[in-house]
Amino acid sequence: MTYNVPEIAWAPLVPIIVVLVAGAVGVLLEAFMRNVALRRVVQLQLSVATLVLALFAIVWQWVAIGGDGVVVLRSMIYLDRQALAWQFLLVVFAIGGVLLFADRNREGEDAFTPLASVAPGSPDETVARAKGLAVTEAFPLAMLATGGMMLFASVNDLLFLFVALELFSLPLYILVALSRRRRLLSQEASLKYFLLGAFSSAIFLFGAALVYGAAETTGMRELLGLYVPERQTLLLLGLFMVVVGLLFKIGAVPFHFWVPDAYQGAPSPVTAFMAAATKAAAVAALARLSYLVLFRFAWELDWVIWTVAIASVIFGTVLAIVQTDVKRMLAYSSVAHAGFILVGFAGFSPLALSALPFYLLTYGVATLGAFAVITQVRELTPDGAAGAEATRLGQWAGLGKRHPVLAGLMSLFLLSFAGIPLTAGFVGKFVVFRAAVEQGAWPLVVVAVLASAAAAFFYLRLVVLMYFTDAPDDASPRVEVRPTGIGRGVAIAAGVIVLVLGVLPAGALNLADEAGVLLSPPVVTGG
Amino acid sequence: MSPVNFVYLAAVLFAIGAATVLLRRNAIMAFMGVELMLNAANLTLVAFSRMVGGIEGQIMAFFVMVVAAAEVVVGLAIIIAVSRARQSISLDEPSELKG
Amino acid sequence: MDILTILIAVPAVAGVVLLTVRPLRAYARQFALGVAAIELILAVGMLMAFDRSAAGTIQFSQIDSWIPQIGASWAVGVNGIGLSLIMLAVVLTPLTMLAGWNEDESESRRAQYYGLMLLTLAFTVGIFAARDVFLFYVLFEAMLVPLYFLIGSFGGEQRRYAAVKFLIYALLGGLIMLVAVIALYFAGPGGEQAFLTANLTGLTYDAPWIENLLFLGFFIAFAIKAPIVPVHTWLPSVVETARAGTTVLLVAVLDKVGIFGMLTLVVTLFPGASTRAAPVIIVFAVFTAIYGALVAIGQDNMYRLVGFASVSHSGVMVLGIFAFTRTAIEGATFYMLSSGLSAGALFLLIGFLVKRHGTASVRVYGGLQRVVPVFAGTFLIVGLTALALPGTSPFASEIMVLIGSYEATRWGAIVATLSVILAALYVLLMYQKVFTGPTPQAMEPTTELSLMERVVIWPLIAAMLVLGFVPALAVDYFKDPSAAIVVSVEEAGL
Amino acid sequence: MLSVTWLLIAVPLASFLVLMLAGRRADAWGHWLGVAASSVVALIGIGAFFQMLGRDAESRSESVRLFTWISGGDLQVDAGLLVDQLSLTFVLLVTIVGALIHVYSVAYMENDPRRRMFFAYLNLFIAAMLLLVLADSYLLLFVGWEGVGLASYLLIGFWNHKPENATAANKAFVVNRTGDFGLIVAMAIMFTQFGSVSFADVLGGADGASTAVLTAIGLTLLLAATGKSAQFPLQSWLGDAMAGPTPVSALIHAATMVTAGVYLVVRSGAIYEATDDARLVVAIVGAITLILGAIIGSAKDDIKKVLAASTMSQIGYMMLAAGLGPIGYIFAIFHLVTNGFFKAGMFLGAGSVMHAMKDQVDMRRFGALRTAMVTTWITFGLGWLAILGVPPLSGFWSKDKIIELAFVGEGWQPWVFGLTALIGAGITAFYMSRLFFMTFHGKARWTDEQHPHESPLLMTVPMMVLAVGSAFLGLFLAAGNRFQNWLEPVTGTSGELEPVLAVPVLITLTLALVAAGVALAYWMYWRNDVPTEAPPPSLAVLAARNDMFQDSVNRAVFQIPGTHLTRTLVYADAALVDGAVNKQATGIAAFGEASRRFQSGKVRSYALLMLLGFLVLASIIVVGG
Repeated sequence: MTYNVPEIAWAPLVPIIVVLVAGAVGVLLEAFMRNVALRRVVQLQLSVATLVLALFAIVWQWVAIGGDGVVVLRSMIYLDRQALAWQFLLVVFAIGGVLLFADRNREGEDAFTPLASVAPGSPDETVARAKGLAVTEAFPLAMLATGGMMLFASVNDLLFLFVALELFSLPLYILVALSRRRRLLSQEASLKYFLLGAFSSAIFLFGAALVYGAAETTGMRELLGLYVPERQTLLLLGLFMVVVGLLFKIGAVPFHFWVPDAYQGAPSPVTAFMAAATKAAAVAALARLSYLVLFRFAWELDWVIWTVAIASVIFGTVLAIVQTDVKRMLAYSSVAHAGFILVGFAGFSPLALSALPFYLLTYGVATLGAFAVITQVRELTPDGAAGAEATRLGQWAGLGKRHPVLAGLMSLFLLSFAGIPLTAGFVGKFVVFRAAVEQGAWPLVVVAVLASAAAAFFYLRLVVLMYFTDAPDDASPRVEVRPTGIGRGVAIAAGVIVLVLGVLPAGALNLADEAGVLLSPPVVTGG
Repeated sequence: MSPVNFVYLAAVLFAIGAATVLLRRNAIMAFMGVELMLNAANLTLVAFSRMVGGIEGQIMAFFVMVVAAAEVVVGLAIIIAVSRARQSISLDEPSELKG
Repeated sequence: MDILTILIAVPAVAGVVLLTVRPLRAYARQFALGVAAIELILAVGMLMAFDRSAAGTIQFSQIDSWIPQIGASWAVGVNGIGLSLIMLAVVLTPLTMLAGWNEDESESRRAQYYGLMLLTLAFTVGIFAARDVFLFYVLFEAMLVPLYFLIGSFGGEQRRYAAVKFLIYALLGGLIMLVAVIALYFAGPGGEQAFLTANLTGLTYDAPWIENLLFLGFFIAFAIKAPIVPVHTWLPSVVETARAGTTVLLVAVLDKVGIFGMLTLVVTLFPGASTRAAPVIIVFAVFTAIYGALVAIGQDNMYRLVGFASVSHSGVMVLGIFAFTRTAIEGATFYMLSSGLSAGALFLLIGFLVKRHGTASVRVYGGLQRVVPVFAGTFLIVGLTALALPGTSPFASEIMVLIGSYEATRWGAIVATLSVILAALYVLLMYQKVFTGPTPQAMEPTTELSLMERVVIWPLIAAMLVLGFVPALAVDYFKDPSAAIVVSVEEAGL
Repeated sequence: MLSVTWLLIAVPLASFLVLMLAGRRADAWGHWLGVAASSVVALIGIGAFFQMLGRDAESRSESVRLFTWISGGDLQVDAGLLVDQLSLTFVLLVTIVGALIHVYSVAYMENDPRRRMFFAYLNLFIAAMLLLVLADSYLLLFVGWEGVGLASYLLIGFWNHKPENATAANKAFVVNRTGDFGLIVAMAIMFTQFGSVSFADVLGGADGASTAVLTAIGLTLLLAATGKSAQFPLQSWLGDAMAGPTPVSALIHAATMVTAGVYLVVRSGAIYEATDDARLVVAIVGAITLILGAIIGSAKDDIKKVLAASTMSQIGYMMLAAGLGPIGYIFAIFHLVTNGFFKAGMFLGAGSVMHAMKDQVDMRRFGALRTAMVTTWITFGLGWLAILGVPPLSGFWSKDKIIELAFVGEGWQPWVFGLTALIGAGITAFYMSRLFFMTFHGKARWTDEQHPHESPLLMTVPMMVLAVGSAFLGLFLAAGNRFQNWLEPVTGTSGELEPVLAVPVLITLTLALVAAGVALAYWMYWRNDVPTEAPPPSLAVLAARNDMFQDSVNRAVFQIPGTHLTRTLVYADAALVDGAVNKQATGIAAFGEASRRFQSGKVRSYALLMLLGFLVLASIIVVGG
């Protein structure tokens, strides 16, 4: 056997490499920098600088590779504008997320536990807190996760996809466990997320293995050319299991069970990052898989997509309606959004390739903004310091009167989630639904819009609470908005983006259209 | 012995792994079930690789092993953190997040 | 910038400014009224410049690219119908602002109220001017937001319930319409101006059922807005609890968006399906006319009563549209204006009463005519316009609908005419209970209509009388557009 | 004068507006402005009349187009006036009687603080009534038609601080609206059939239309007429309308407005000409009402309600006549004019009595007023004799002619209609004599603190003028067939008609019945003492006293079911229509709560459910694929 050392076109990989290297450097920093305060600053600056650099690199590559895309690593990685668009989104979300990670309140506390290894409520924890320790690992973890997601959105090989999947999942499992307050919940969320995540990625992997058996390759571009028709059932089963793994990450019913628990338990900045980025990465991979492979099996898989989409919008909506916790409500809303996203896949319209990045952009920005707001609404401790986040719905009563800007932003994000025109969410829904209708999937769209009318109810419930309800005078603990510079900045930036994308989306849609192409699969025949 | 039998074996292992996750209350045991599923996949890869005659499958198996190892690290870390906090590694006990 | 864009931009920008700029709050009323006055002047200017001899063609047209990727344009322009409804909106808005002038509330809330009013006005003008289906849809739905806040923030006990109900209803219709809007894109020519109304008119469809479904998608949204039975129940809930000013805008102007939509979108875009559906819709319309009137008779709350009355009127308008005769369509269009003025004035008057005694329940009132004769007289006159007394513009419009639709639907017209009798009942019973009979002790200190209130109401009465005696002042603007609609329907029927 | 006919409407309307807008400032002179306005229109009317007399019979009809009113689609309606013999007859009646009643009211309403408003409403009525009769299209007529309804509503409810008055006003308006429904439908049919609603187009085109259409128009117009003219089955409001001030009853609910229905039928003669069925129904309605009104009149103790019932009954005669064709039209109008005079006179007389008796209306509390109020007694007496049809007073020339005409025809009709009219005349004699005797003769049944006195001149002079009219107008108009010749160009002519019984026989029969009625009344109410409390009634009397249970019937057939219907709908709207929506909301919430159970918090069950989902989806692939 001879091995050809694969030729690698490094340039298109620069954005991913930069991010992953920064992650590695960050880990080293953790090991060697002892001064916590300094370490935190350095980690933050490193992360943000790297991400911004990656952003530029992506733009540079966008221009450089042109409309067709380039082969980077044999069948493993091809890079096209579709991939770059997703990478761009992911980096944007990462910037938002990392900024929120760094956000600290007036008492200098961020969202993370000072020391993850000590038991909640133990004397050790008090000591750690007193010493001013901080889990600055969050930054390199976030960088690694981002890098993994960027890879996930770009690779063309199912097994490589698995590696990327684990690369971004493992840091997230840890991040979820790091909450400063309500640590038991945080750990519980992490455990559940981890176990179910591992479970689903095992299914994913097994599916990939079956595909390998059926087609003798795991490269998406080669699959259709190489598979042996007699083994179609095997291939279909394998692909289905792969899709299930992706649906898990997207958070679609019935693979959504981790979503509410993880969203609620995780520190809000992590939830924000996770909600925006994971979904985008998973949708990117599903889109790639769909338009390279699955479209051939549209007849069989449409049923699955329809079922899952309908189940997601319905269950996501009705469950969100009965929630009493803001974060949990948004979690179920994200399940419903998973359904809306899947509507775009119905019939595999080519329009979806440009619609999906746009949709995820609108969804992700609004999500980041919403969680940025959530981090600022706090219960007050008896001595007046900011305590845990006030996530019970009732605690938001009357917020609109006391903090019109914040409440206004939150309303804007909620309206965007609900898909009200002149917000980004509407344009996103429009283009996704358009893709589905183009393929004649209008009944699915009708179900989706009916559900989103019902969904408006729970988004509005929060608006009603904020604006139309007076805060109870004797609320205990008292709830107050403790605006933080970064948190407010992120929320405002997100608000501006939501409005701009809602009112004047032409530019962004143009880019999305340009991103709506996949490097066409080379026809590979024979064994 | 035909390599296809290994595929069947892998399928059985995968099912056993899945059943372990579903049935065992002990977090470590459930976690082991996941590992078993991963390894079943690995076995499948290798078996198919053998059937096909390529080596990609075998190479990928190594990747999977590495990933699985990383997963063990993260998983055990989380389980240990939970057990420290709760003095228990039952999967059913931490169920405050629900509904 | 073209005049219509300015007309939309002025209140929109002013509204946002008022909502965000703190120092302006102290002068919220004056600022808002000033903006509304400027808007009125601009609109009157537009009215002057409008070429009445070509009322059927779109004037002041402006088409700019907006979101070319999805075929949406910033396309505005008005024919006679759109122009008239814009006039209705810009006339009523300053009057409602005046009506709420002395509302006792904090500066910030006041700024919020007037800011939202201005935003609503901007959206309203935009809707009546939109010549692009996508733009229309966007404004149609986005308008819900300021309205939602207007209803939910200002008003009575049940306002939250009412606001949510309003929004869910409207969204439900709107979202179904969204599906139809998208599907319409694929039925049309596509391209960067795919959604221009002009490009979507006169399409041929592969199969009738496609047109039927598209028609249904649009129609349901407008039926909810109009509203017609059985999708009307948001209206009484809202009018019962919302502030009078909000109610006036909502019922007098915004509900007309539903009828306007049926007339200028539904029937124009889908003449074939409209013809096919007309028999069913007429049944609904007539039922609405009677049902609304009957339920109005049984109401204790005056706001609800007038709300149901306007439901009944909507039924008559829909009947007029789907009768597809020129007389009936012109009548229905005219009725939009007339009933807007009439219901608006009535709501304002009830608002004045409520401001004096804190309730809209007729049971509390009585014998006011002796105490406040001018108020009583004004109320009676406005009430008589609501029951379409000859000589007032509601009469001229209603009679055009009833007489004009007989040809198309004999029994529909006859049954709808019964609502004329019922209208007398609900209006006069309300008047009787509130203003006649012995005066209860609590009613003795009622104050007479103030100068401000007269300034608000009497112009509306004058307008209704003038239009009642010389309907041509308004109807001339509808002639050509209505004729065009009838022609398009007839062609589709062939 | 004909060219300024529009002033007939404009002057009282302007006066109305001035009185309304001037407010309290006008309290001092407002009533005189009202009188002036009505007098001016009376003068204009008389002037126009003489101008018209100066022309040939053929060129007397003139149209005046004022401006384009409604131009919607194919519907073109001009505001235009049609001045011809028929409309001018009404103009004269309305303006002259109206002016007299205005004068009367100055004194009658002297102590009312809202006298100015009263005159404003009266002027509004005059304007609307003149518009009604002068309009040249059904639609414009409808404006006046509703306008008089409005004025009537305002005036019936003039003292609406009394709840029953307000209710009476509402009742009048709503019942009238029921009739208006007919008029609107009629116009809809006309528009569909003729493309126009002007008299010229509709009546001119009537020949070409099918009988079915014309019958439909005729019947719907009749519905409108029954509402306005208080004919069966829409008669119930008129009795209650007596709640208004007495001059109003005289002007609106006796002399002018209630006759608008007859005007409508006569004006639409061309349509009824062409449809025997509709005409027959008109006659039947008239016959029923004339008997019904007469019976009710015999049992009432309220002086105004007797007069109201009598009005109903007399209009029944007119309707009956109108149902008999062109010659009937003429005598319908003839009777309408004479009735306008004597009925208005009697109402004013009744007002004078009430004025004297401190607003007492119960005739059982009157008696022997002859001496206290001589002028009233004489003027009232002339009216009484006139309505009885005693020759040579007015009623004889108009009513007896109608009885005669009712006997014309073939088959069962002349016998039924004729005998009805004949019997009606007898009952009329009875109840009018009963009224007259109970009020002015017999024993005084009033208490001492009431000091009956004659009314002031401002009131008695109009009564005298009307009494003169009651006495001699009929003779004047009948002489040389003056009235017939005057109206024939409008109504058309029918050939010589021969009643089934000889005319002298009929006259004798009529007079005999009248004499019998008077005698009976004399026996019961003059010779014998009248109890001040009504005796326990027999069933028949009870029925008559209760307006033949018309209100009970209305209540049972419309009001109670209507109330139940609206209540049910209000309930259903809240509980069912709205409830369904709210139910849906609760249903969704319940579904959400149920779904929550799957999210048990136990990670193993999550895994299980995921796996189950996996299997379900896999089977979907197998089945669907």
